[in-house]
Amino acid sequence: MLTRETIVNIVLAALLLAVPLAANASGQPFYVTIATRVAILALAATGLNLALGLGGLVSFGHAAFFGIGGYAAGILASHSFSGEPLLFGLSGTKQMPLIWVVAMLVAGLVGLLIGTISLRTSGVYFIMITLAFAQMVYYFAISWPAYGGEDGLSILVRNQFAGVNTMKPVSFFLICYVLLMLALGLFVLVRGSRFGSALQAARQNEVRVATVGIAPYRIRLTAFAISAAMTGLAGALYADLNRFVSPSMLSWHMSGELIVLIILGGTGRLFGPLAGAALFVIFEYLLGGLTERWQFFLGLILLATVLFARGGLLGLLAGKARHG
Amino acid sequence: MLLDVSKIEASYGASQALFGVDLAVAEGEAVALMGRNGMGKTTTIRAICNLNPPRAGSVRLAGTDLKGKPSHRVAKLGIGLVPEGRRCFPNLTVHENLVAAARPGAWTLDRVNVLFPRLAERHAQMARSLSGGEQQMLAIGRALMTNPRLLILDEATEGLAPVIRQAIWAAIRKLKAEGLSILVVDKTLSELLPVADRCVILENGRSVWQGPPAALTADLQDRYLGV
Amino acid sequence: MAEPVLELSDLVKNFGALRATDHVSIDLKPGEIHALIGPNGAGKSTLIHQICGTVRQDSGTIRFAGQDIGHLGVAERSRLGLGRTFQVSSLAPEFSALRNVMLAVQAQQGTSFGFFKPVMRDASLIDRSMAMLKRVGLQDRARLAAAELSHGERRQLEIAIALALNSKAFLLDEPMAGMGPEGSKSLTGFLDTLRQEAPILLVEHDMDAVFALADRISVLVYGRIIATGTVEEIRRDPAVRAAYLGDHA
Amino acid sequence: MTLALALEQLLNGLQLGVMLFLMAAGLTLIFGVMGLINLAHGSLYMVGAFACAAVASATGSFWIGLIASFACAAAAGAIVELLVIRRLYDRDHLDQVLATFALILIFSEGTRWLFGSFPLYLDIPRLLQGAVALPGGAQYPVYRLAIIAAGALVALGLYLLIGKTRLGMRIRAGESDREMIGALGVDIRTLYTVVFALGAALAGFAGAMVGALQSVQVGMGEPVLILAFVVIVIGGIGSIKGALLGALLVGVVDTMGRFLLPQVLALFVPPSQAGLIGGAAASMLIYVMMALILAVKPRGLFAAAHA
Amino acid sequence: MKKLISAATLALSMSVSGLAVAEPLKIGMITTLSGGGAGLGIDTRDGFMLAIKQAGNDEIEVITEDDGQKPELAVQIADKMVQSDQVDILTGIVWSNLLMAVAPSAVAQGKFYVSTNAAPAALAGENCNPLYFNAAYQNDNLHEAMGEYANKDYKKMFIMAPNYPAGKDSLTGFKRFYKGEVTSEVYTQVGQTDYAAEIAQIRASGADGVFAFLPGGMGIAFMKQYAQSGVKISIMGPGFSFSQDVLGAIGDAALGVKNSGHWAKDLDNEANKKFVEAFQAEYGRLPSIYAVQAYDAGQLIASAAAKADVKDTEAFRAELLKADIQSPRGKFKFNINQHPIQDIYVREVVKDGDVLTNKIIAPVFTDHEDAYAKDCKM
Repeated sequence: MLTRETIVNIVLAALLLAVPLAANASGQPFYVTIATRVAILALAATGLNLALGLGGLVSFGHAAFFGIGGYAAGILASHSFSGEPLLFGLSGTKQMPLIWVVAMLVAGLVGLLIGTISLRTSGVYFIMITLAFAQMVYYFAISWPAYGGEDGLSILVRNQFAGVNTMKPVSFFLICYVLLMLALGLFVLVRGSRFGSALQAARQNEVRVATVGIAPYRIRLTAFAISAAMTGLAGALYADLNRFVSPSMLSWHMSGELIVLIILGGTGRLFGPLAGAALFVIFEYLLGGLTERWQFFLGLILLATVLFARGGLLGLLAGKARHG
Repeated sequence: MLLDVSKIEASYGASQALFGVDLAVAEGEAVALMGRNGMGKTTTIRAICNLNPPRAGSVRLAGTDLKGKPSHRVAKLGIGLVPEGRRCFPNLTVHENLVAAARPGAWTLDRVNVLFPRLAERHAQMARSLSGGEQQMLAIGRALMTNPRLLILDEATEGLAPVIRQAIWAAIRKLKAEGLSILVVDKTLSELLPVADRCVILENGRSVWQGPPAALTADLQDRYLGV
Repeated sequence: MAEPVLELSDLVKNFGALRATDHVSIDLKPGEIHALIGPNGAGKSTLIHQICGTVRQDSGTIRFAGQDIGHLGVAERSRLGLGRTFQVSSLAPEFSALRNVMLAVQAQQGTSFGFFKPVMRDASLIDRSMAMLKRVGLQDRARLAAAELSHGERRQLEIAIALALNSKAFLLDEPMAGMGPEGSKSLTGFLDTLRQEAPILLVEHDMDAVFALADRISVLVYGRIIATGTVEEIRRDPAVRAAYLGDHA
Repeated sequence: MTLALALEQLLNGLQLGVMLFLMAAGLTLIFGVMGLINLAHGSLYMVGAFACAAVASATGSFWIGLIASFACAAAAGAIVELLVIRRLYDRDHLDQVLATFALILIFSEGTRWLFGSFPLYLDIPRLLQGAVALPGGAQYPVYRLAIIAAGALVALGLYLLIGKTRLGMRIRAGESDREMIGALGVDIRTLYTVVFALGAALAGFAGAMVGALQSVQVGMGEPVLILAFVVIVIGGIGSIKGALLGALLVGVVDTMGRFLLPQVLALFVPPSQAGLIGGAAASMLIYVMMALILAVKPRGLFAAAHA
Repeated sequence: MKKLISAATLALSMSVSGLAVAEPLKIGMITTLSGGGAGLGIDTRDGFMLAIKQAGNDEIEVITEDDGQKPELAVQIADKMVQSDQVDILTGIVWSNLLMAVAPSAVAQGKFYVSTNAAPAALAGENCNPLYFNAAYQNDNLHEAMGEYANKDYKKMFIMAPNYPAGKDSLTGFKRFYKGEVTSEVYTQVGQTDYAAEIAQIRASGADGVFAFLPGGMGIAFMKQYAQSGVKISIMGPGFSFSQDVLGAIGDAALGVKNSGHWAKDLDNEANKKFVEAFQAEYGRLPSIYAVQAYDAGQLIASAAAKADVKDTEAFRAELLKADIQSPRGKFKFNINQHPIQDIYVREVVKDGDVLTNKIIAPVFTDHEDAYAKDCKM
């Protein structure tokens, strides 16, 4: 039996596929780029949603993982371009799948590191510590000269994926779309798994989880690292979309925006990040076209969402969230 | 009637806890609110103070309907609460606990200190370092400093040593003698009944019996209150 | 005499100037129900927190199932078989009753790092959990969210969870609180059968239940055990009468 | 390195610390009393600076501007509290973060709307211009000394307010038991508005004081806000004492790190490299310090009982 | 609300004037119109539009978009302009990091990029490109000029810049020409607002001059704090730290500071007088160096458009290279790497009535070329 939410989700997924394909067919490749941006931001936010939505871990530092993923892509590509060896004689690469693996590994490892310290705390402490760690990575990226510092790092030609011309906007979009759908699938699996049970229970009642003999810390740390890796993957794709990485991917505004996506879409919902990303990009595009003050109105909309429409877009479309 | 509670219903979280409580306190009267654990005594008191506003029924204090009034307005209208668990402010000194929310009137710091000399001795001590009995005195003193017309004591002597309990009951008798209206909850009937003018018994969120202490037979005690 | 399952020796805990636990020594022997009573604020909660590991004692030892657990975390103590219910129900409110129990079963099976297999299609979890719900009489409420259960049902659910953990001892914190007389009566009967499974340390205000169930009673006042003994010994003890039971005991 | 230089850098660290304290005190007070995390605190700092610059340029007096900064930030704080913040007390931290994040966008763009994108001019008052001699031959700006003094006065004032007045007692009582203080007849909602406005006024005051030293521009509050977060996390959220200690620690460590790290590195690598690497390391130093402190004390140096 | 939207549409229609022309030359201007750096972008836009307006060529259409000083946004706008609007030329970016994000991929897609300000070394040497022109300078130029200028009176210099690539280029540029001793080379944090620690080091350094490259708010903060510090060592810097947009906020603390520039309001030539007058008449304020550079970029494009079709890339490029314009800077021609060869002056901040502004003292370089042109193989 299909619930209303499932129907809304299917419609959203279909729309995200149909709109850019139609735009491409009618010679409007720019809308394909916009849709790609939606897909990538949704992927990043889905990563965050794993920690935030399922685990209740309000990370205000996920830009760090997004940026690290981006830099992984940028650095590998630039070494491949220049031919200089990277580390321990390893060379760079322009192969997307390899770049993705590296991006996820590095982001996941950094997530593990940051999580190890920050998960010892909770509540506001956790919010602020993740924020501060992200700032640390941000300042490092700005002042470390090797990879462009504040100027960022260009990837002159988009990286490659076997058998696909990635420079064609619609091909690259499809790659991102497939990855997003895979990530959403993974999210569903994890949510229904033993691990997901423990993670969600730890959000609802930490003491209860500990009392049945599951250490919440390890569950959360694992979730945080997976979440970081997924957001890192999105970062690598974002780098390829823009053919450019810069420290602004690591800024705390980016962390804030990722949370905004989830809330706009609907906290804890599978398709919340996608709905939120679509809404956000459309706002940015429409409002940005109307007025240079678009951030002012974005602020108002966001405030209204938090105060009066807590379910976000999916809450409006599909009713209250149901829990298993 | 000073306090007139009529058919109130209230919920605690998702589940309903009160299903119709009637209770009244006349000027200068001491009323004992009784019942086993979990029968709704504390919820009734919270409902009166609008800490848990009742869903139905009415609470009137000296004729004023308390409906919709935030708890601080209720307090200002003349209810002084000594809550279950005392809830003194642990990070404030005894002196500060007494004056923080004080309102002008007959009760002053000096009079409270006369009533409870122990508090005067410990005026500079943090409330968290007081013993249970001293905390109870502080909670009563704190409520008196707001110069209430009606003093509500939830579990007036619970968990206190016998000696201290005698001191608390003595103070309550004194307050009653001065004409203060009192609504009191306590488990120790032998100490409570001599103080009360009237008793109200709750069972499963309803008021099931009212009457003078003399009418509270052993049979009734066994049925509603017995251990 | 059988070796105690749980043994607290000379436990001390201070909060600043306040001594919440004052050289407490009690034990729990196989097959018995040992009730812990005392006025509010006497330090029962602090004591339970120390047994479960949420509060660390200042000195003294806690031995459970033959080993010193005083330095272990909450989850580790649970894994050793310390089953606990809470004074105020502590459940995962959004999860169904069934899924709350399933969490305990999966913990008991020792694998919470499965990422792919859906729990709702895992017969090894569901069957055992349903069996536990049946034992406490909640099988018809299995699909309701814990938040939607009544107060008494949540208590029953907590016990089902403790059962699912194959506990070697139960630590029940005021299980009767907030139950109607009917509920108390049936729960009393249930606890009486539960003692076959594992001994129970029972913290309870409901004297009917305590006197009906307990093999031994300890009375805690101001952080100190003032008496330990059988029901009759405690009823007669003048210190206990003065401090706690009062004249009408 | 001479003694005079060391002394001067220590004063610099102290001054930065004092300024951070003004920000952190408000943040930590608001968290301690209302349990609210307020990202828009930096915006109130900005409001103070803009109010001071605008009023100072209209009236020609820095001092009137300073009063205006206090008043405007307090008013902005009170209005925001009444319209938005009080709906957030019962929400979880996520909602609070988001709503106050939205407020940052509104404040920043709103200010830009009103004042344009160019930085505003705000100069140090004549009375406090120039420098005084320090022992050891160096000189130190009078204005920075004034900031240190002002910060010390505010710290003292806060201590007296919180510790000695009825308002302070109620604030502390509200911290430990909000419902009870209400049940005793204190209007907790008004109290919260007052506390929020007070925190805002402190931030605005800091913004005005610092605005005269820096450029008054949109977004000026954000770097300070993040530093203030680091301060209160180190100090223990909700603790004014912790905020003071944390602020001084961050101020001194940051200043000394920026100054010493390149010099230490210069012993090992060429100066120009030392400058680069030292600079990079110095910018992360306080975060490393925070991580170390939290690894040992996860709730900061002076953890409040709850939080 | 209504008023707001109509104001916004007005702004929009202004920026897309000349919409109704058939088959025009399309220029995409990406610049910073919101956020902290908006002042620079607004001057860029206004200077550029002034040149286009003066050219009176109906066939030129300009589409303007705000990048918010965010590289990702700039890239997305560039994609949109190239893919959807099918512009022929991109221009307007203020910041090096945004330029590095946009320009290489734009020229790779066969579009012209004419820079109005940003001029990173990376695009001036080996990686120069036939389609990439810079109408402003090369990033190092103004720093080099101060290095040269410092040789005259200063034996020991304290040099300082933010810790990011442009800052490193700056100090490298300065040292390329400065022959004296560098006592310290300090890199500050990007966006830093308190310079007490650095000022203390300056005081203790024993240098007789300070060269500081601190653009925007950083420079404002530094100058105000320096003026209060009691340190009397004289300050110099590149022109951007003392351009018209920041002088007002620095206030009198900037008086007397020497800085380098390839233009000043009082530069004595006919084109400059006309430009300053026209700009003031059009916008009611003094132009900044960003406005001049954008004005020249506009002139360059218009001059080439008058003689060649932009679709004929080779011909259009040849016309651009001729630089057949009357620049307010005076002499202006392109080097082989398509960066300007121009004079660079030392200026001093003075008070003109109530307004602080720059006055030219003397030329430092004539026909100055950048250091990277020799690596450009075109």
